[in-house]
Amino acid sequence: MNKVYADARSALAGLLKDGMIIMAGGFGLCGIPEQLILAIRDAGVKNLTVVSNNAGVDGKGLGILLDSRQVKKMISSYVGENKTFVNQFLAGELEIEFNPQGTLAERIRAGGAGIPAFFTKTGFGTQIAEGKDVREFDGVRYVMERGIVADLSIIHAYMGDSEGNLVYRKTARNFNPPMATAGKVTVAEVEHLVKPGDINPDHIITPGIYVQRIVHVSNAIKHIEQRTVRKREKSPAAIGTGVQA
Amino acid sequence: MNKVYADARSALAGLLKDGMIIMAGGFGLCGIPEQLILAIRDAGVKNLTVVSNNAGVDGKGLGILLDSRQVKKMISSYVGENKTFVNQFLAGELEIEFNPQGTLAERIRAGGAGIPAFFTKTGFGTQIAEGKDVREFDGVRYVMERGIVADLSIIHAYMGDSEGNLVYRKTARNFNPPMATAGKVTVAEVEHLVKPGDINPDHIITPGIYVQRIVHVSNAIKHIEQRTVRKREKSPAAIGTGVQA
Amino acid sequence: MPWTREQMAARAAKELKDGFYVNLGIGIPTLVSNYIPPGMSVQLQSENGMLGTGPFPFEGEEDSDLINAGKQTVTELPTTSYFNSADSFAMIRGGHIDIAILGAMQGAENGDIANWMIPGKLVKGMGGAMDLVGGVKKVVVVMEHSAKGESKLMRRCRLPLTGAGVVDMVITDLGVFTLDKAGGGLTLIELAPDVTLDDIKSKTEANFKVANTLKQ
Amino acid sequence: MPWTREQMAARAAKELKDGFYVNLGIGIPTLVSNYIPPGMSVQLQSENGMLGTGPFPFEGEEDSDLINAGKQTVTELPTTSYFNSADSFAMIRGGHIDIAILGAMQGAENGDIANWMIPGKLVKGMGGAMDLVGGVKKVVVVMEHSAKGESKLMRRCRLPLTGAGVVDMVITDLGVFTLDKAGGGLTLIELAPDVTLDDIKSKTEANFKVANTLKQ
Repeated sequence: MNKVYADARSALAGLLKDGMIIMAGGFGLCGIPEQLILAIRDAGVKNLTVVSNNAGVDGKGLGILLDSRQVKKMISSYVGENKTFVNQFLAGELEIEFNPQGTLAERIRAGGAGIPAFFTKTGFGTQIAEGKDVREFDGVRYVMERGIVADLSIIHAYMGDSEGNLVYRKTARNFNPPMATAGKVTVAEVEHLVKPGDINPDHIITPGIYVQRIVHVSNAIKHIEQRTVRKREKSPAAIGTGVQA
Repeated sequence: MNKVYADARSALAGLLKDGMIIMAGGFGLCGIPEQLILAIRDAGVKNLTVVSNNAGVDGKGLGILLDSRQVKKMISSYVGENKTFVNQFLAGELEIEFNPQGTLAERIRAGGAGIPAFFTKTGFGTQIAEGKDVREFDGVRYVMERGIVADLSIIHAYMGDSEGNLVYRKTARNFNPPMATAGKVTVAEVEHLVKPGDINPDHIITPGIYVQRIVHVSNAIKHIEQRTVRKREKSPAAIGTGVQA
Repeated sequence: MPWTREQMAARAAKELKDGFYVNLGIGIPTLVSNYIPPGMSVQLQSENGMLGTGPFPFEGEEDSDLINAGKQTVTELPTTSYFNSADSFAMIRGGHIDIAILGAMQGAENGDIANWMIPGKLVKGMGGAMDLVGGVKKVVVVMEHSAKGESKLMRRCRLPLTGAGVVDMVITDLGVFTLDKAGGGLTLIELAPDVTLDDIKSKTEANFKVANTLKQ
Repeated sequence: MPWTREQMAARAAKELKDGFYVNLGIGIPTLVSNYIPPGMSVQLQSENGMLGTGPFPFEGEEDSDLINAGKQTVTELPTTSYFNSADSFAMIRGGHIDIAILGAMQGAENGDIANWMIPGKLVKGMGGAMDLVGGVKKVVVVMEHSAKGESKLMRRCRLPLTGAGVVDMVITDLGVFTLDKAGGGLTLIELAPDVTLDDIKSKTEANFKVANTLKQ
């Protein structure tokens, strides 16, 4: 049972078809499976529905598949950073279904967990709730949201073993673990590929059962969207208290 | 903001009252918060509803609170190991609400996650579904189950820091992390207490936000319920393939 | 000659495939792990929160933090991962486990299974059984064909159900049946050595078809 | 004299308490972290999966794997933990975050808030705002009192809502209002220096009561 593939192209071979639903991990450009996105561009499949919190930026992340006009519809919570997106959307070439970020994350988690629907307070009384069931529990009204399953999930992890067990690094974890559970097939790109037993089993975040194919990307592209820094001479008074403006 | 208490008794001080709902972590006798259970026994609160996968065995785990007749009702998936339980149940002194184990785990996770109800295939067409909403999604019928929240969750972890960040060891993890999220107040006993920063933040399973009080139990009691072993001379042929009978 | 418990387990093991993730119930199903062909990679899930469950520990190496769903001490493998109970049943309910092999008190021709309670007797609880039969891709029941002279493979279960319309295959000491949950009913596909079709017909309450390819 | 953005942030910081878990929106709310009193332990949650968000990194120490919900590079603290997006919003939706401080385009006397879209303009999406206002224990809105001469504190929001009946407090450059979500409406509890009650009345569309204990 070999899950390890030589490169992103072969890891996706036989899995891609026009009109499919693809989940892509990442938050902004952090923790995105960019080598797999590039391989999807090269494969040329079209009319994709892509479930991803964001839509990349021009020429980066999912922006690559927008540039190549392979995406028909995005299911996202925020797409503000992408000019190509704006142009295609205004031209009526691209559909968008906005989901509140937490609703999106939970819909994905539910899809992977065999839960077809759940209730959430999020969006009650807003246009997001229009056409959806509303139900009261213990005096509070909730909106029913549906689980989502994808034909394919593409995710990025920091390290994986050949069984498909994965760990993530810092906030590059984000949507990757729930999406790994919600793909009928899940392909993971990893920055470091190790052998089974090299990762402490108490530390594994995604058990190998969720990963059908894995590819080592030694050339992982990791962008920074908003480079915010502070000067060394400045007193680090705010350390321990949070983000410093 | 001090979360660290000197002993189990003081960690529970002011939190206990008759008739409350308590969630207790563990699976069988593995990963149970036994020092906290002993402190509840000593506090003498009565008519408790206890949410726990099992009910301990005689004199161990939740068996302690059954012996002392402090439990009015158990919400569990399997209670087969306990004679006191059987006797009290047959005498009508103890109520039991059986939940399928996965439904119980998901109800707890939902309670902690602000989800008042969700749908599951589990139990459809069985007596577990009686009186519950049934709904069809995409041609399959599901049962609606409710989230549960407890007045107090007591959990056991392998290591914790003074912020309440926790890690668990092997299968002693079980119900502890979801229960940590579903208690209005959560008290954790830990085998090792360390300072913030000593646990790699990528390895933390329960973030400190879920833990209001923490107590170091250097004398943690860890039982084995079914001691199954194999002889050294026997060829370890089944290694890699699973449990060997 | 009907199959022994070991032979039933060996027959069940033939349902495994390389790369499968498997949940084994207690009793005969536990024995299945002894019949996994060498070189086949199969990972066992324990629903208390472990994937890649290893054999029992050597004497003196038991770890109270390392048990399977039967509360027995087990060991870790290089492939092992741990997770919490909610995540474990998300894995089960989400259809990620390829096969569950479990025992039963009764099975029926409509795919129903009963294995958790007998009215009037003390009920211990269903544990994870209802979640497993409801969530796993393929459900294989392994049980004696009859108990106290009564067929355990019935038209309809008389005991309270564990799952309705969930079973894909039944392996008894007399033979093997497949079950089409979409309404196609039971089909006998295999007989134990020296068991005749008449034998099994006389001992089975459930209606069943006989496969053209019936093997012995 | 109306409050500056910094003064509004400082006023919002007074709502923090020792041990609080806090989510700060972008804009003025981000400034709040500069006014946390020394010695007070407050952990900032970033909804992309981090609790215990530290300050911006020193130049040259940026880490592409370590960003906040505004996609800005940040740093780790000894208290930091990471989790996935589903777990992050389970934390938010489950009511575990003590306070969210966020900006708004409009707020209303019934607790409604609008801050994610303007019909006719390109919509970028709501991100995590709907989840935050629906799930966090206390929701504090920090915004300018008026925009283009129009009150942003209204009888009813005219823009599409982010949340219905969710706001607990509104801090503007002119004063501070509490909001009783159970139907008790808005109450002015504090005025910025030199702002008079008549000033704020003339600039507010929403109905509000005035606290007996009105401070200036």
